[in-house]
Amino acid sequence: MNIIELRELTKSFPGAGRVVDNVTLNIREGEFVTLLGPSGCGKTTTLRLIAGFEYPDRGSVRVSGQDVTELAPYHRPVNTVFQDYALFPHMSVEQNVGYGMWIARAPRAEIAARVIEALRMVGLQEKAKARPAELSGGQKQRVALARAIIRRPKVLLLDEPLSALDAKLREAMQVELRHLHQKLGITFLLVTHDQTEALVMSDRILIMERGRVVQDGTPPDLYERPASPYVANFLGTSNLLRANVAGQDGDVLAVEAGPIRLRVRMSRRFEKTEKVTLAIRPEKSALMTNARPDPGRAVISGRIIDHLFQGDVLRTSVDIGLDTPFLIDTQLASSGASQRLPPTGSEAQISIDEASIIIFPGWSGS
Amino acid sequence: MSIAQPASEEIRVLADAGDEKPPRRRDGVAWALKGFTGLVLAALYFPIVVLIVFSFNDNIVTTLPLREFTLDWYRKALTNEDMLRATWNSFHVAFFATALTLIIGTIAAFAIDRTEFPGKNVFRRLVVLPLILPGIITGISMLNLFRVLGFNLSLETVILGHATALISVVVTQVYARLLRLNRRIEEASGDLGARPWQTFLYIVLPNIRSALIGSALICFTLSFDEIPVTFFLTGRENTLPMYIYSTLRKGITPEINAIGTLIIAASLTIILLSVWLLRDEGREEKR
Amino acid sequence: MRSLAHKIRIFGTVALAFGVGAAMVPTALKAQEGQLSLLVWEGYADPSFVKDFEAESGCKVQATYVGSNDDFAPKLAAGGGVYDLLSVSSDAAEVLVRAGFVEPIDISKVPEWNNIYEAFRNVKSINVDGQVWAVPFTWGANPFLYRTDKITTEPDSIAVMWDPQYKGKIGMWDDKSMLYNAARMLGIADPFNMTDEELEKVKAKLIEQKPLVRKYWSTAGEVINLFASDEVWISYTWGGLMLNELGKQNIPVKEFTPKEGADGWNDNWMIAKGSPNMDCAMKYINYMMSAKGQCGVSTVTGYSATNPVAAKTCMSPEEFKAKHQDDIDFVGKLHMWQAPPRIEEYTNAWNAVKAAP
Amino acid sequence: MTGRGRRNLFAAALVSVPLAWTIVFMFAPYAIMFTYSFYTKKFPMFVPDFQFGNYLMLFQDIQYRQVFVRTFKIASIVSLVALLLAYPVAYCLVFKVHSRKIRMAIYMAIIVPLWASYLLRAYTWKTILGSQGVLNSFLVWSGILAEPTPLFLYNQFSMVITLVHIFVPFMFMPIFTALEKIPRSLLEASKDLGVGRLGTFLKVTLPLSVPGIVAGITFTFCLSFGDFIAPFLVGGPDGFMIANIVQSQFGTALNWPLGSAISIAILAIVLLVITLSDRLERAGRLDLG
Repeated sequence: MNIIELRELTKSFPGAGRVVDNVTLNIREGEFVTLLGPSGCGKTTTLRLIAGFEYPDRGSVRVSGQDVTELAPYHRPVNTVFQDYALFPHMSVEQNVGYGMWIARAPRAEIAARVIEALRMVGLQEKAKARPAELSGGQKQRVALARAIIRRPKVLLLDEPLSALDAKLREAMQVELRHLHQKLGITFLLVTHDQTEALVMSDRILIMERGRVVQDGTPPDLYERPASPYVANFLGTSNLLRANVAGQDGDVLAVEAGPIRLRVRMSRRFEKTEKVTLAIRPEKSALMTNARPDPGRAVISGRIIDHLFQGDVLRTSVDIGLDTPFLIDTQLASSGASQRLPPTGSEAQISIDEASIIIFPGWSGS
Repeated sequence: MSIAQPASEEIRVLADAGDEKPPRRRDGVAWALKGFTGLVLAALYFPIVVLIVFSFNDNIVTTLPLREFTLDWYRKALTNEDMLRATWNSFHVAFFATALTLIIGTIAAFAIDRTEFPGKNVFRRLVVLPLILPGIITGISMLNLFRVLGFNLSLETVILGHATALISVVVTQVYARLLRLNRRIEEASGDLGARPWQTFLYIVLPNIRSALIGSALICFTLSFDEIPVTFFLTGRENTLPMYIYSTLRKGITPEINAIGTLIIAASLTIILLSVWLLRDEGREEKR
Repeated sequence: MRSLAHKIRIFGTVALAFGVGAAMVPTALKAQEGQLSLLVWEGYADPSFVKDFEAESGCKVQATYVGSNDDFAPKLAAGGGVYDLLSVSSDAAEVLVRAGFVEPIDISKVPEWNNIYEAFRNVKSINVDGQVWAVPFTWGANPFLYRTDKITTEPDSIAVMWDPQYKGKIGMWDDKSMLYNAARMLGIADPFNMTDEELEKVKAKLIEQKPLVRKYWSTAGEVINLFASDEVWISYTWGGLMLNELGKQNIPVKEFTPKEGADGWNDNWMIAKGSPNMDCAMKYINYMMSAKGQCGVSTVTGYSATNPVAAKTCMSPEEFKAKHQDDIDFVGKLHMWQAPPRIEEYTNAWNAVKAAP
Repeated sequence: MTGRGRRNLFAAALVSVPLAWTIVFMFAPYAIMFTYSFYTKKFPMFVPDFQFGNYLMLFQDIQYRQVFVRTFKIASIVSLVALLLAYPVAYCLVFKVHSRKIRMAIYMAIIVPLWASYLLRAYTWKTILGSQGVLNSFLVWSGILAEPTPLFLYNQFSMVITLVHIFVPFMFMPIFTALEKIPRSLLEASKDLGVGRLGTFLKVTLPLSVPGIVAGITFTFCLSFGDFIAPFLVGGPDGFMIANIVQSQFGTALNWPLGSAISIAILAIVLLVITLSDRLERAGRLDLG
């Protein structure tokens, strides 16, 4: 059953134009769905339309079958975790968490019990009397969570909840949120610009670009089969090469990008000289160590610009005669390659897994 | 109008500026500046000291050398029926003017912060104009209005005049506070089921408390001390400053010094009280 | 600790709110019937005689003081309902009648009416359109006053006010009647009917005097204070009142009447239009016309009474004589104030003098 | 009612209350005053008319011009003196006082007199400067003067002193704020570049504090421009200011149309000063990028 149904939702702001543009989507009960996109893509506005902080110019919002498009926030069965937590600075942690129930005039004993329960769930029992100002970022985050789940909403809306945390904490919270989702069994709708976060936590990801949902799928789906160069580059990194079709012979497509010629296995038919964009994942490429390429790998050559050590990964930039350098990721743990690095400035051959090359019609960015 | 710097905001700026390390060398300029500052402070307080000293001096003329210590002037001031009545009138006016100002001024600050409407810029400028406009203009223009409306002048017309003149104080203070108020906490409150009035009462109000108390105190003291507007709008009753004003034209005795000392003591108490009341909040916000 | 401080702070806030809330009490003290509001010259609502009136009549008296006859009309123009009773000099009375700021007086309710000097009763400016608009209750002359310890030879002319010797020690009343005085000194025949040219001359003369003037005062209290604090040695005064007060403070002062003659005036009670306290107003007028009122004012101010019948019962024969109560022809020798027909030009001229550098 | 409708209604209510107040108690009075300024004085009050005589009078009659010029002069002197007093104090406080507590205390000490009655402070100057006042009696007692001088009181000098004393905190506050906002790193950078102390002050500190100076002058100038109490209490025969004229037009002269015209002129001057200062402040900001 769909717990959230958005139909042709459109919202403009003066000066900003159409921020949400004809968005239609469904979210099933119990799902963990992420709206992913860069800042300004309309994902937060979509969330605010669902929460009721904004009203759409056109379209409708339904939550568990009920049309809530025109309802005030306090009449909607959803709760929100805000980006900057939005804790009430003049209230203690337990007052913050209990606020929703207090407003609903729940009996005092019940409020107390539920506050304890919610705080236990986020692991903050001992801070019940503290003021928000006395908490760390992660603790505030937990209070915001506890406050939002205490009323057991049908949907929990999370607006960039982890963006203000440092990297370590963020990773830990990602896991915790995931567990919380499983424990509570309610629908989570997360908004984020962080692709890792989206990939780690979500059952399903909706990618937004300029007010529209451009792709909808599970994380592996999106990663393996991006629908556009935009998605390919947004989810993980991709080398995007603008190329022209040089010819097609059966399943093999020959493309040219500047000085580079590649032959790619491709069933789809292209016109000769048609513009295409190739998306090549850095981790599917490698610096060639053998004299000969393995079967199924294409080879291009270039000059090494530099190596960037990123912990478990080594990122190598190679000048292949195009505008942007070609990036290669090498897993250090497995190969121990760092000892045999070709020096900066030296010529290098790059081998690419042909099967991983994705071809989009048209040139990206034009 | 950026010239309107609310006082409590200033104090906060001040509180935020931390201690710094002193410079390594002693420098002459610094000592000259400090000496100058001392002189200015002395000049600022000299009249106030004179006022206080002569309120205890047993001489009808305020002249040196001092004579005996006396409390007579206080005894006289505190048994002066006209003056006590004027004092009560001043309390009455200041209380209601402050209450009215707070209500209208807070709503106005919200309107400026939260809504867009045609003529908003004119409204913004108009509402803070009395802050800098000589009081005599406010007084006279409102006198014109009451005459056209056929209102008889009374303490109530004075209250309306003061409220109009002082709204600018509340608007600038509360507006400055609203700008720093996180709108998300209001949304959070609504999100958690609170009606707008509940959100205002439980969330907004406690968070603009300092601006409200601060501007209320400023308004109260300003209204208590107001002359130019009162001069044109008062009827049968006099406020304390108007009483003093008319007394100054009549015979001047150190009784006025005694009244003045009492007023200054009261004002000082109010200010210290307000600084103390608002102190904790500033600390919390700093984080 | 924290919570204690918090509690104290809450207590402080509440206490403050209550303290301020107490200020609502004066609402109960609002002006009401029986609260007689006077707009008068100083000395006309002195506690020495008002206390008895309040006790007898049950009316409460509250006074606001004027510093000039030009103060009456503006205060009434600003709106009704503020003042009940006014003490207006004859020359300013007709203006108020014509402006509709005052009520006519039913003299049948003033038992002492026929005892008042005819000269005052019959003044044209209080008998307008066949009705009586004012009750004359006191009169006097306005001489000059000087410090005998600072000015040792008694001056005899208004010209002393232009004497550079007394630069910075001269006081002048902030009132258009200063024009009449200067005119008289310049030998202008009719100070109340000056031509433009004469008015210009008078204005120039007064502007010439400005550097010598210490202060243009506007109330009796102010000029008394100026004398007492040694700011002023010589000034125009309201006969009697200042002398009395300064005498009490042991300041050596003396009045003199210049050879050009002194201003004369008489003051009248008038009732403001729409007064809610008509009864109390009439009671006060009648009280002021009785011996208690006539002598009360005369004692405080040193002015003369208009009701010689009543005055005789309360003044000593010497006082009666000193105040010219037996010699009403004395009034004829004074330059009684009149309303200048071209009052606007006069007002403007006086304002120009004050505005000049 | 829908949430959206309720929100719009709420916004309308929010706007209408202060808007109504402003229209009734500010806009209407100014409009009435403006209307009156074209009326003609006619005994006893005035009659409706549309003529510019009242305004022409302001330019033609020398007495009004003189007073306007004098008021300008005194307000300017007051602003200048207040600036010369307040700036060094604010500078000292911001840059030379290093303890936050002391700085806070002195700051409070300077603005606290604002809460002490205006009238009483003006009156006290009268008792200080008078012939028998504190100053004169001290000078005579100490033998500096043989006899009291009348030079202290009832002239423009005493008015300037009184007005400066009353309004100096208004000059101090915005300058302090402006100086406080100057990043210390800028000053250090300037010194780093080898610019001397005076150079740093003239090239960096002073220009950056211009908005504060402008705001302070605006306040002080406008408030002293419209004062009518100091001239009354401590001014002499040559101390008549424009607000006294207004007062007398609504008082003894009973010429409301002329009084209204002068009030409108004052209003216009104040608006002009505010606009100018807004411009200056903005320009100052632009200069600094």
